[in-house]
Amino acid sequence: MSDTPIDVRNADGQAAGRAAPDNYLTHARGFRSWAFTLDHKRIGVMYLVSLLFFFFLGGMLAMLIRAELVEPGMQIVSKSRYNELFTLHGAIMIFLVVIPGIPVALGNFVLPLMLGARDVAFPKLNLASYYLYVAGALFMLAAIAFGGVDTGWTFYTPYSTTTNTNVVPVVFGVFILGFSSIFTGLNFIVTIHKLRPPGMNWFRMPLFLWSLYATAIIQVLATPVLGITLLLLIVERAFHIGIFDSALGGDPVLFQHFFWFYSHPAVYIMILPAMGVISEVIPTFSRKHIFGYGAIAASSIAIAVLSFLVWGHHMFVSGQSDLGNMIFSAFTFAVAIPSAVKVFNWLATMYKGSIALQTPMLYALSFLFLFGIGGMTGLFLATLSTDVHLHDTYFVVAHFHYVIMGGTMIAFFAGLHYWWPKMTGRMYSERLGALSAWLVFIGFNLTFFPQFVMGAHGMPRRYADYPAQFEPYHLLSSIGAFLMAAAFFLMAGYLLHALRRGRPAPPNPWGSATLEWQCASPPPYDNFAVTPQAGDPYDLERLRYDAARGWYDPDEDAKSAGGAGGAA
Amino acid sequence: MHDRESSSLAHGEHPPHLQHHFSDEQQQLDSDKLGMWLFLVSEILLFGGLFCVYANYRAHHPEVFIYAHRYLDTTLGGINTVVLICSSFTMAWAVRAAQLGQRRALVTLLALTLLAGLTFLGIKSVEYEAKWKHGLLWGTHYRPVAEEPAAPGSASGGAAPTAAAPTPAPAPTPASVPAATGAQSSGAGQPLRQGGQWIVEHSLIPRAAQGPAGLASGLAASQPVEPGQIVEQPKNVQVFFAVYFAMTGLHAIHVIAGMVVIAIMLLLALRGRFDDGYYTPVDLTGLFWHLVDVIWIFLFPLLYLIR
Amino acid sequence: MMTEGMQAAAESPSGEPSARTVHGARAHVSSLRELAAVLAALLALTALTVAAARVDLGSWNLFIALGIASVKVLLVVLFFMHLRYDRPFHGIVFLAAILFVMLFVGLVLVDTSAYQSNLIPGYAPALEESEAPQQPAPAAQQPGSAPAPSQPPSGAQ
Amino acid sequence: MTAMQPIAQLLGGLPLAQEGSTFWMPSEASTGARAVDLAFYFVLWVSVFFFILIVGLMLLFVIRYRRRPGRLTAEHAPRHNLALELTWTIIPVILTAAMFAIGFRTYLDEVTPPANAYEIKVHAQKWKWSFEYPNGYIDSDLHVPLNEPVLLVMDSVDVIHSFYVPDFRVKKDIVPGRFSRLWFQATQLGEHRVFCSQYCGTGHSDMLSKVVVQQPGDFAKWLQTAAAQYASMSPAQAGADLYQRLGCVQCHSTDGSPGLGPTYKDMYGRQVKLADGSAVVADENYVRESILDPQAQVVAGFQPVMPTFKGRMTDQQIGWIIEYLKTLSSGQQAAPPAAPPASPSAGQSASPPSNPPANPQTGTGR
Repeated sequence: MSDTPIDVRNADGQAAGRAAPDNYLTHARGFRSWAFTLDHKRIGVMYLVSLLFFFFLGGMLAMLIRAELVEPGMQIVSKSRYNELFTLHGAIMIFLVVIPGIPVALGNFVLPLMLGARDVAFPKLNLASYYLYVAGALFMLAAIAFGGVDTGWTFYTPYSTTTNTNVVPVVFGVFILGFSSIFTGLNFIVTIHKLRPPGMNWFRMPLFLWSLYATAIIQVLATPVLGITLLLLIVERAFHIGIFDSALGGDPVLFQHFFWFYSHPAVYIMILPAMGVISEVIPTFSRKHIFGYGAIAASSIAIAVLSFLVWGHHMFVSGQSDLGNMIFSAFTFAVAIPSAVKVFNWLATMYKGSIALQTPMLYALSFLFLFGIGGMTGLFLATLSTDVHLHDTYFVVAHFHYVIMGGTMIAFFAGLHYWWPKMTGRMYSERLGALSAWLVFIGFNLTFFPQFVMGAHGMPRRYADYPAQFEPYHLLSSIGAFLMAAAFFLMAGYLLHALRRGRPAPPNPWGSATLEWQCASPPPYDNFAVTPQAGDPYDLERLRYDAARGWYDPDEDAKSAGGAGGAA
Repeated sequence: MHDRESSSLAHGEHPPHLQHHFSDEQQQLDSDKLGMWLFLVSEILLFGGLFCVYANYRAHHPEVFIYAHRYLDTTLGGINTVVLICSSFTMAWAVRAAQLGQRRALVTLLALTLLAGLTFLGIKSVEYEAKWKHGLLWGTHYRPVAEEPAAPGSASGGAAPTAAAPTPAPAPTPASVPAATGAQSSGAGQPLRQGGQWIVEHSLIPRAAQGPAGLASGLAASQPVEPGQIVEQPKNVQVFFAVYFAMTGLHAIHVIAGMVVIAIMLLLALRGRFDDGYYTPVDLTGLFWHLVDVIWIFLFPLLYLIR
Repeated sequence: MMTEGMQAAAESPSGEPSARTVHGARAHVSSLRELAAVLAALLALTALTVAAARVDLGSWNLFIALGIASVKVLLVVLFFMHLRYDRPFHGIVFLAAILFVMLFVGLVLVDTSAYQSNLIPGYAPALEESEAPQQPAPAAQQPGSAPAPSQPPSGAQ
Repeated sequence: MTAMQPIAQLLGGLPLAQEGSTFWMPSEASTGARAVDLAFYFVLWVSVFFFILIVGLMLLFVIRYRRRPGRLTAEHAPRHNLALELTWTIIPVILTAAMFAIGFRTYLDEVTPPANAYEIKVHAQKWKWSFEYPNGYIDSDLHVPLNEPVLLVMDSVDVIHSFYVPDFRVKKDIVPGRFSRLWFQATQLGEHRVFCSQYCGTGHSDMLSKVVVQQPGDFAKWLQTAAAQYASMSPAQAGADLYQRLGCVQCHSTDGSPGLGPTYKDMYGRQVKLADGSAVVADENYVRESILDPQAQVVAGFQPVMPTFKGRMTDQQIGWIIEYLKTLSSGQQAAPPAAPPASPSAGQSASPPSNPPANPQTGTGR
């Protein structure tokens, strides 16, 4: 990815705009210039490539799973192999793709630019996080190579302590990934606190940064608990220490408390940055100031804090006490409110706007649709009595795919298409972009909506085989999955094509008011020659479309020093 | 995690201390400090998990903790506490010396801190060794070994008196130990089988299916069966040692990590890398070392001073 | 007594400047006397907590031990770690960590204590598989035929 | 083994309790089901309303405010509106509070069994259910009387399982080391599926059973005859019955085809190679040990995954199994007379001291 002809072609990009003579891609060349780079932009790109690779890998596993489930009985793989498939699909997608997802790939690239800083606070730590990520990934791949693991991504004891598949490499890999995540969060918090240039006060920060900040809080506070949990699990397997293993006097339900104390906040590590991306895309493509900036920012922090109080809703039938069930059910409903608030604010932002249905906006809209379903089906699972029936069925599977895939990953692709011109200096084909967006949307619903129905009828999750009664639902689901896969291959196609043949991107193709669009595409090595003056990040009215040159320009006289910020 | 630690310290080791993306020393110092505090936060939550395990089993099985903590040697634990507190003091002093640019003082104090850390680990290893020798371990490795009551010169040093007779203070005198174990003579090194445990072992699986009720009756009935055996021994004592080794073990790992970082600081100080204008790494190392101390300050009463 | 310690440390007039500026970076240099005072306090408290553990105060022992420990930690954090002179935000960060640990432990305890009565007291089959002798203990079956209707809270024995 | 086999066998003749099932929910076959479904539909319709509202507005805006030549910039509109934002904060608060209340109330009814409930013990293990009735009879299907509250007291010997009957809307994890309780009152005659809904390993999706709801009278009659049936059987017949009932069939074939465990065909009395390389004769003692302490001598080429049956089978029952094995083995005469030929009665006395007699049927030791 490093040395594509981008650099050469970029010349006309400069001729057209304010592109720096050399950008972060051309600044240095060769493998080492990437492997040892401290530049947040290059680290972001390296993360992006790794993420997309693992997304492909996890996706292929999912295809195998869906192929096996097309009809009852075992056709393609054995039962134990199937269990390894869904375990690795879950582990790879959760720990290698979705949790790091938006913050490390898009966040790393955009955060300092949006802030008007030259880099993150600790560039070396940033690179270290990346290599921790790689190391953790290698451990998980090693586990696959040496016969896989079949515990499910939740590693519940005592199954995980008794199965004779090799759990330890995977668990250790996840342990390492945890620290990668902690250091990224730490880095972001310090950057946002200490590296804001003069004029960039808290309420001039784009909402994406607010969401990254909230995410980082969770990463720093929750991930260590995952660390100790997995550490104890490793010790449990290696030395049978007997803290979580009932056979030795331990308490398996305690393990579940530990696991979910991290893994539920982790759901918000996944979805908060997604909400941040949407909060950037919707105003930009509606050419309108975000509605209720303060409410959206506040709700991000509220979600971050509340997310620590709801983990028990994964344990309503696990032997958790009725008292615990009541407490956690109540908190769970509480955390639903801020999300609802965000959705309404996004709608109000579109009201009376000038809405352009370009690819990022298409993804943002399908986010609203899919996350709407995902969030609302969460209500069924927060309601105690209905959760007893729906827990551990395909209803849950569908629910979290609507949230994680339909929420986080769709927003990830919205962001990818939104910042693609900035990252690569190339425009992609709008037509193909729109087409794949539609195909993903249709395929996704076809895949996962039937799973709600069969789940409500009692189809348990993690079943390698199923009663014939559920066959039609599974068939539909598999068809949808294959359609989605095709759509993603299409996306890969036109994005790769854009890298080489794409039209050079202007500095501000979408007409966004946040700072990253004030530097050239792709940005120069040290981001900003002069630290830009931060204004209201959503004061889009002052940007006028320059039809002649084909991009947006701040028209000087209309430049209201948008301090209003719509906040505070 | 300590190597990450040092790498986060690492930047700025070489002059110019000010990195390109910081506008001034103040900003860099503040960033480093905040970063370190956030790292400490994650450390606290890491140990928080273990404290949660502790609280959980302590709250629901007090009898296990009261019975088992007697195997721990309060004297050695206390000494270690003092050692660690003193090392914390020398570390704080070292930071002060660094701030004032007193290089020799800095070197000496760092060396002292390192020494204290070594002492701590040394004493800990003595304790571990004693536990190992007496089979006071976790899970299935919990096999209390009967020793001749006055086993002299056991490596466990101060631990001998308590560990020698694996019976709690209010328990039968050591004389009753052979009585309890009956046929299998309890020579040193041979597992001492508490009748109390055996009864449970045999009644457990079958009776479990009948519910706590059935089991309870089994336990109630288990006392009269063989009088004179060690009935005070509660069940699942091994859990205490699991918790003990998990907590002290992870803490020991952090001590080692801290010592590695201190050693690095010592080298840098010897090379004269620090002056009154640049001492952030020493400062941050100090923060980490103090946290290790803070954790132990809680571990000591929780594990050794149970009543 | 903690406050006294703090006063003593704080008020002790020290030759050094309490804060100095080096290359534009502000930093607090704590006086030796202050550090020494804290050390003394810490050692004294250690002795105290050991002594306190020797007298039986029932459930109070735990709280006293924890109380003393907290005071010691406070001293270390405030003076050895400079938090008293540091940016308040670092204090907030530190407190947040403590708060979340307490939240975690607290909520878990609320739940686990509520379900303890369902647990089988002393359940640990793996242990007896590893140690179970191969001859039956004659006493084993006899008690089983007398089921008591009541569930004892775990750890009652 | 072909995957359909266990399902066909456990669910084969089972009329999927389809009648009365709706688009969303299976049929309501217990007293609790109604309340759960009401809660479900309340949440459903609230969600549907808001979903239509949100997506409707979204589409409306996209169409009305679509960027087009006349409309390159947005109209001026307020950047925030406290009244509006409070409205759409408070309304969800009220609705979710209502959902919580409904869910919690129905949940409490769901988990508090009536005092007079008929108690059945459930033993879960990889990968089978066994239901133990008050008279000590154990069956792999759950038979319950119609319109009578039934309380299940469930335990697991290995990993976490979960007892789930969709038609009853009940589910409960079975955690080893504790007793999980679950109750229901069946209101629909016939058979209903039982799933294990907590992932428990290779055979997770085979860990199926069924609830057979009978008229109280029929149920009592069934239980009596079922418990008495062995009296009329030869030991080998009884063994064959247990082979099915205790779920040995899940892993051990009788036709020589390999399963998770070695086949029973021609096993008894033959030399078997063990995982540690040594070999033993599969005589009575070996079989007994393999049942009570499966991990002790694992046959080469198989994983040590078999759960112990210690305390779950009487010596007599083990004897029956052995008799059954003999019938499957052509060359069993070749077996060295190491052990006295075990007859059901001999089984008791011949039991070597290596296993504590534990008799589920009389309840002693359990």
